[in-house]
Amino acid sequence: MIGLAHYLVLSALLFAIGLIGIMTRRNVLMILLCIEIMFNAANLAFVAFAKAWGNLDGQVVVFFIITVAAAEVTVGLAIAILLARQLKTLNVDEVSFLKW
Amino acid sequence: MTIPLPWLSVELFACAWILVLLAADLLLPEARKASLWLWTLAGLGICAILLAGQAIAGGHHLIQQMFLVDPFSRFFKALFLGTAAVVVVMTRPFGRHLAGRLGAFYLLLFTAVLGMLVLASVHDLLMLFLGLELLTFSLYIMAAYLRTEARSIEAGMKYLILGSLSSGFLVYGMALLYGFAGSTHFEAIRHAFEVGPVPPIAVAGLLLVMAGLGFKIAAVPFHLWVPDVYEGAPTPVVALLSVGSKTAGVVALTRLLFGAAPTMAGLWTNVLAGLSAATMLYGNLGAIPQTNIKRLLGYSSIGHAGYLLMGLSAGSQSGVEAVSFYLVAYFVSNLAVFLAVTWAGEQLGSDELEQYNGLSKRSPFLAAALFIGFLSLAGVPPLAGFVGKLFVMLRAVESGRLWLVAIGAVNVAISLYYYLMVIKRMYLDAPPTSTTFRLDRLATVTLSLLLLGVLWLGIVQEPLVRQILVSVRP
Amino acid sequence: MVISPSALGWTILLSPLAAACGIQLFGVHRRRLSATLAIGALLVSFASTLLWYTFSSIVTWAVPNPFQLPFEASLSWISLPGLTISFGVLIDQLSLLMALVVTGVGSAIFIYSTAYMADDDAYSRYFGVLSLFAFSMLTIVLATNWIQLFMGWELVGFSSYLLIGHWYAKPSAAEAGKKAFMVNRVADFGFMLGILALWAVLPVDRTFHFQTLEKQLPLLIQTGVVSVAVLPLIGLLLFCGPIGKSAQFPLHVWLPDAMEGPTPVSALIHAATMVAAGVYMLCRTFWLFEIVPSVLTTITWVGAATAFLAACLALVEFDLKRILAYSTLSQLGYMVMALGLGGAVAGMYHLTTHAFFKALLFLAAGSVIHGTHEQDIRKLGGLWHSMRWTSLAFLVGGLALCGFPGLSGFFSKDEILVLAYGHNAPAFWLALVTAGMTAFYTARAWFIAFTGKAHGHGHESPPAMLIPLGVLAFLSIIAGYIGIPHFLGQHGEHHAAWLVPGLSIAVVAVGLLLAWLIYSRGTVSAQQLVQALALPYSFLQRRYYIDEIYMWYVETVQQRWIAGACAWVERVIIIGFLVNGTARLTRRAGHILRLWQTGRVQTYVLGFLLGIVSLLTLALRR
Amino acid sequence: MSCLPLLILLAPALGAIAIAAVGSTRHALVRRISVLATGLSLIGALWAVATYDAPTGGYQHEVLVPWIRSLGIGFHLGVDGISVVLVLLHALCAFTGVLISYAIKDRVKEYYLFYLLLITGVFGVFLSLDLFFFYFFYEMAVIPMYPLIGIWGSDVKEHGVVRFSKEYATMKLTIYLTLGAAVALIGLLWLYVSSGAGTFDIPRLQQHFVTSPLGMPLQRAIFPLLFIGFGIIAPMWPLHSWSPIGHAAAPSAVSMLHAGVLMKLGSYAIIRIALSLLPEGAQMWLPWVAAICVMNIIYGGFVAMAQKDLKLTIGYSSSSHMGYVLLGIACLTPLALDGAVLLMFAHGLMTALAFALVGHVYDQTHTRYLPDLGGLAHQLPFIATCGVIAAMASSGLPGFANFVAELLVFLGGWDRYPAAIVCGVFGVVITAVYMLRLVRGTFFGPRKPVFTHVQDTRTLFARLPYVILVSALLFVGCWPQPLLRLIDASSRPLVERIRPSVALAKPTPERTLRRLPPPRPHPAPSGRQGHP
Amino acid sequence: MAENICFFAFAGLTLLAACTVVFARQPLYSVLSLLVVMFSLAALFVMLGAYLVAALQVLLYAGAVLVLFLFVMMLLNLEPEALARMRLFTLRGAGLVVGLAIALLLIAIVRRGGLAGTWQAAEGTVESLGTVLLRYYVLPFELTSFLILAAIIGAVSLAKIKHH
Repeated sequence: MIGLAHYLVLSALLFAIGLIGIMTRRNVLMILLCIEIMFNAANLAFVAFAKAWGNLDGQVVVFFIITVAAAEVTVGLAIAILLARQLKTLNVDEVSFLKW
Repeated sequence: MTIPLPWLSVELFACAWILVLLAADLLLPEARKASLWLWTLAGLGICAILLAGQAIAGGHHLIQQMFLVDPFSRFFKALFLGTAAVVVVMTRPFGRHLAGRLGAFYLLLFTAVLGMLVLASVHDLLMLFLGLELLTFSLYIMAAYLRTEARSIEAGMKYLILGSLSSGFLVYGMALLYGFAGSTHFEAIRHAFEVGPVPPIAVAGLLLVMAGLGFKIAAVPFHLWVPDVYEGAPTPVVALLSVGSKTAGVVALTRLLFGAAPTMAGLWTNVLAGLSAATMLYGNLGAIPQTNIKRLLGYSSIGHAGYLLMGLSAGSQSGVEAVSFYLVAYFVSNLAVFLAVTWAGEQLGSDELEQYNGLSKRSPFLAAALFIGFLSLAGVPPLAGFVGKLFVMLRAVESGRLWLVAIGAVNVAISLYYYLMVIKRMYLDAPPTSTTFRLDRLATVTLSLLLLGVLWLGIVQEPLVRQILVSVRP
Repeated sequence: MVISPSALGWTILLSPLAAACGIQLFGVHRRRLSATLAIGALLVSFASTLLWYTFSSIVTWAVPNPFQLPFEASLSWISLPGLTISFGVLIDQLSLLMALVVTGVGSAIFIYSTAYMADDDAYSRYFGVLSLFAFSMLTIVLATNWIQLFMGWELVGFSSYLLIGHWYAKPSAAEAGKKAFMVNRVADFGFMLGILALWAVLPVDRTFHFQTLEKQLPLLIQTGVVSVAVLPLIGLLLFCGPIGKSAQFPLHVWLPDAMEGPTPVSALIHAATMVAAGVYMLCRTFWLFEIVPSVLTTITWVGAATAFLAACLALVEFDLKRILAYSTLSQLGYMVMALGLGGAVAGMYHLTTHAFFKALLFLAAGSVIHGTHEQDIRKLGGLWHSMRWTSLAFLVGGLALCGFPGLSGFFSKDEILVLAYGHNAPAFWLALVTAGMTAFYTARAWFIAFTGKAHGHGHESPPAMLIPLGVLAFLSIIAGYIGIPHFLGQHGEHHAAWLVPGLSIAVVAVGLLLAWLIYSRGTVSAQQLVQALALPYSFLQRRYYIDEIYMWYVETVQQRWIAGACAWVERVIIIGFLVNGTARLTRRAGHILRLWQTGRVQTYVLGFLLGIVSLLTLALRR
Repeated sequence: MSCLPLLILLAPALGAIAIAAVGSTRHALVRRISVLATGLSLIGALWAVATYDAPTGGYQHEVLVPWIRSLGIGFHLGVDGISVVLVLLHALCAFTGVLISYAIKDRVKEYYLFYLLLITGVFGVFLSLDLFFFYFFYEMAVIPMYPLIGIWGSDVKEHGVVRFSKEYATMKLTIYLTLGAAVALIGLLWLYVSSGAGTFDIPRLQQHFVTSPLGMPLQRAIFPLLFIGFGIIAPMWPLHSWSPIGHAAAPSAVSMLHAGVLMKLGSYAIIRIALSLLPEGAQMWLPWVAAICVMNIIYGGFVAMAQKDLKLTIGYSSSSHMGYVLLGIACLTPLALDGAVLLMFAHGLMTALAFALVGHVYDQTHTRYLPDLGGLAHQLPFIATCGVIAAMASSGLPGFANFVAELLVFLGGWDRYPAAIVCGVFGVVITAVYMLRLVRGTFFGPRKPVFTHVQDTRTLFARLPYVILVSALLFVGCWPQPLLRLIDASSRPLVERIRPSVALAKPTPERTLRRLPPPRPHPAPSGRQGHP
Repeated sequence: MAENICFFAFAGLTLLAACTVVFARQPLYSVLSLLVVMFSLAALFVMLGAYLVAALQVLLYAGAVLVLFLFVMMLLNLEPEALARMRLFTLRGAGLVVGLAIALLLIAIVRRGGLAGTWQAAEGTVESLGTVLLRYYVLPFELTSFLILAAIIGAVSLAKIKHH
């Protein structure tokens, strides 16, 4: 029987994969994609918990999270465009003027 | 289900005014847009009036289980409005960099204010998330707002990536807490914690949410964005980040911890104490070798986050009072410093500390303002920062964490060291050129008021303390 | 007008102080005023002392004489529960005699100074300090308690410092003043400890007061309240004071150097009065030393050694003033020895006569220096012809010093020799030899400087200098006949033994004869004698190397090694390592911590994640 | 309620505000305001000394305004016999310091602003009877030192090579003192919290501790925090190294206040807070303190001996002499404590005098390096006279207040720590060594041609500060009783509370052997017949 | 049983696709893999009774967000090599380790369980969800609009090209 734990483990794995992506990718766009994975992992947990509790609050929250994530992507892409335009790169390693 | 709109009047007006600003930005001819700062100020003013009205009416009002209008929130809302007003004043000299995009800037400033206003009243995880995101989005954009400057873009990028990461953890933590309590309302979560048992999942959820807020507050190790973003972002934005956003983070954290997990105090006070120690040490030690004033202020703001956490780690009502005082003191002192730095940056053409050499001869008022502001930040009487630090440490002693107080005390000396290094440049070193400059009248008045506040709070604390007592009392 | 005893007593003490203040306030640029104030005040003081003496000797029948000895008047200086220190005048035979010497000889020397210092730029300062000295000395003399005595003690040291260094432009003078002060300070270290320890031996009702202590101490010792065991230590510590002030061996080194000061100063301070303060102090507190025989023995031997060793030094000295200085040392040694032998009266007696003739000698020497601007006896000669009066005065003084029969020195020295003969035979023989040497070196100075061929042409000094010489010469002659021991309370018991005076006269005669043979007749060549005794001669010339040893201690051991080591510790360990090291460590920590801030966003993410890992671990472990 | 402390405290504060409002080129006005402000304080201080009622004792001239009620913080000013003497000391040093500062020509307005702030802070410490304000003013007094030394100070040079730059000196001083203050703050807060009295008010805390004393472990733990924290400014070996260098780099008027008064804040704080609030803790730790004091005295003396910079020498001598003060405190007998407080007063005046005249020498010759100096008594007779006086006062010559004070410390401490007292007496010898060397090297010796341009203080006005300081030293030295009465009125109850056994040592009046006349206002020649 | 199969199938697909997102060298592949993730997650949502959420997932994420991504990627026109080169140097290695650690920790925490619950889904239909949303979550709902407004205005003001 598939239970809450299954979904949560899946969510945790997904979340971790997102994290690993953030750590290992150098392209800003890829990092943004990985962040989306993380949000999705959280969404999955929310929905699973919603089922566990038998209420809709979790699903409502997911609705908001999706919206916020979309907005986040918008902003992220805008900044990525600026990077590409001004610095001619999307590689985060190359964007490290500010340090120490 | 009716919503008592009068208790939302401030936020509603802010929403309305955002639209007004949007319309104004779209409709006003380019030449007239310079006056948008006045519109913004006016909006903030009206918000303040509405807030005052609420304050006169008084009382606690929990709206839809997620939005708590109480004296505590009003107190900080006032602080946020004040912060935003000063930031508006700061954007005056800075505005010429933003030709054509000033309207959007003020609009974003207002959305950030809206986010902070919401954060002051949060009583629900979702609300917390949204308020935080609203604030943070505005700041992402504003940080990158100088779109021709690589530093600004880099700051925006780093802030965005790390901010999103922290949002991810926040959301995940929220999910875990929701899973634990079955609801995102603080009341429900508190109830669940009270009833127990408390599984690791709940603890993890709480800690992850704290981490998400720790990012806003700039607590070690979630602080790493701070120096870079402070250095790269436009100075007024940095001021907003350092005062507004940090305060909002602290307020939200207080709301969360005291509203949703008071029974878990044994856990989170220890976590906060540990974070506090690390944060103080990192911020103040890291500030020592800095050569850029904004970066230095970034590190210093990390240090201050440590003191704020120290106050919260007392886990008591009185600790929150101390933190509230500290925040007000930090508000006046840090904004005074940032206002001065904005002006100095405009006039000196750089934020490098070298440029500050001999500033006291080039602009005595500015130097004096920085002098007073820095000393207040360092915690020297008779200035506001001193009283804040004293209160915070007192509460930490009360909670029995002498080691933490000891670290805090050592950090007072360390922070004084790097502040004095800047003061040394301004007062002891020879200026590169002898040209002098002045502030415009608005900035002078604002700065003077802030400095007066710094002094006033340093000497006459009773009115504010009373106000805080009234506000914090549950 | 009714003269109250206390008012008169206070006048003795305070009038020089008033003069000193007056000179400092008003007389800095007024030479005549300064001199007048100083001399006037001291004369007032002298007159008051004389009056006191006179009144105290009047016998009245009807009412008790208010001028009854001993008399004490005091003011409370510090009065706290458990501590009372007063400041006052204690007038008894001892202090009256000493005050008479100080003010009397002092007045003569003050008057002498008006002429001697006539050309000096710092005339006012000179008289100001001189008045301060008179006040300080009288403070010692009239002290009612240890603390007052100590205050005077230090103040005379200070005035001596100023007066030795009067010509501060001369490095040697400046150094000499410093040296005098320092040596005395070292001695006073012990002295102060002695005072403290003495104060503390009393279990309750502690006091510094002489008369109280004198009464109480024997009682307390009898009852066993005060342990006898500690008293020798206290006595020795207290004796440190006289060792310094009265320039006893081995702290005598400052006195010869002190001759850098103006000659009247040498006469007053470094011959007649201040250096005698140590002896005076021993007399004043003799009730204490009486109790501890072991200390008395020490005192005897210190005195005898000083007398002998200083006399040896005088044999080879060529500086006229230094010869006198060594002779002063030697005579002080006699006095101290007398005290050690239990003869307080003899000591005081010799002190008094010595004050007269030694002041006379110094003033005569001063007159020579004033007339010839030379003080090396080898460059002098035949002064008898050019400075007849001065020479006469020197002759009288010299003979008194030698102990020539009939002159004052003879009587007082004889008392001491008799005492030694009776109590301590080795000390007696040492003292006797010293007496012979005294005669020898005095005669040596006389023959070389005053007789023979004239080197330059001196001129006789003005009357202002000669009159004091005359007065002092007169006193040196008659002081043996005016019954000083009697006044001090020694009655009858004249020694039947003619042996001691006889021996003494013989020894003096031998000394004089030898000097005449060597330096006047030239029968024995001084040169040959020196060559024959080359080793001891050079040893004496280098003053037993004591100065060198002290110099080595001060310059090398203290300054270079100890102070240097402390400074090194301060500079390298405390400042360099501990303080700056901590600062460096802090800065280094800052540099290391900010290495996290690589600028690469993923490092920041990593930091964030590490934080999360620790938080989650915490959650899991709960 | 008395307005006297307010006058003393607010005169310099208002002066500072007035100066801030004055145009930066109006030097004469700025100076006049400063003289007026410190002069008012001086009058107030004198008045306070004159009107303090010693037989009554306790805190007098109190001002109490509740400040932060919820924490039990009150703006509580007042003086007792100890602090009133120190207020007078500070008033004297401040007033003379302002006069000495006439030599400052650069950035006059800022200088006096900071200077008056410093003065205000120190007055505040001496007048505060509330822990919060005590600490408040304490910290406030430290900070103005930074610009004062940094801007108007001078480097410490040796053979013309900078050994300590003024930036280093001032930073070290500020950081050191702040660190010390922070350590003390922990102690204070801990004390406040663990007292349970909910008040920062010192008298109330004292009363509270009478009825419910603090537990021994707490006292034992808190005392070192307070002692080290405040001891740093005292300055206590081995945490003293900020002080000589700070002295040396500071402009002379600042050195005057710094060495004269600021260092006394530490020992005062130890008396006022550590001793009076933590009696048992004090009892336990003070033997160790005595040992440290010996290090202060002897080590400081020897280091001073090795210095060649005039100000460094005096600086180290100060740290050596403060050892006597701490020793007097450590002995914990009424006499020794009286001596310690009087020594604070005496040393303050003496060292202010010394720094003032070294400042003059430096202004004129532009060097403080001993081998470069010499023979200045020819050009500077007045200064040289003061120099000799200062040296003698420092080495404890009778007639100066220092002698009385040291004597009292020795007398009071002899029964407690005889070994330490022996070292203390030896320290006096060491002092004489370097002080005489200093005087000899600076003022005596042949006239040097390089110093022909050197000028003495000419006008009476320029000499006024020296005259005031010397007269005060002499006055107290010759007639210490009035001040001692005040000090004793407060120190004796303090000691008796800490060590009740001492009270037994008080002699009964019947058994005193000689009856003494009551203290008289003037040492007029009068007395009483002794035993016939 | 079918539920089990479905779950494991979609879960596996999700993880696989997610890994592809992370490790794919071509950005395009990453985006497309993410699309797969979204779709399989939507399927899981459906399994959990969250129908509306599943729909939004497809519409919003797949339909809007990812298209936006693709669009920007095309717009910026960057060469694939420069886009993604995965190299396992220290930082990345550390990231991998820490990521795995977090995964393990989360799993461990989750498996401790201790959660109450019925495991009885409340059907997340448009109607039910809409009711809840507009009745109880109207404040966040309104707030979200301003969030989007801020994002849009911000994105525009950042990315728009200057006229002059």
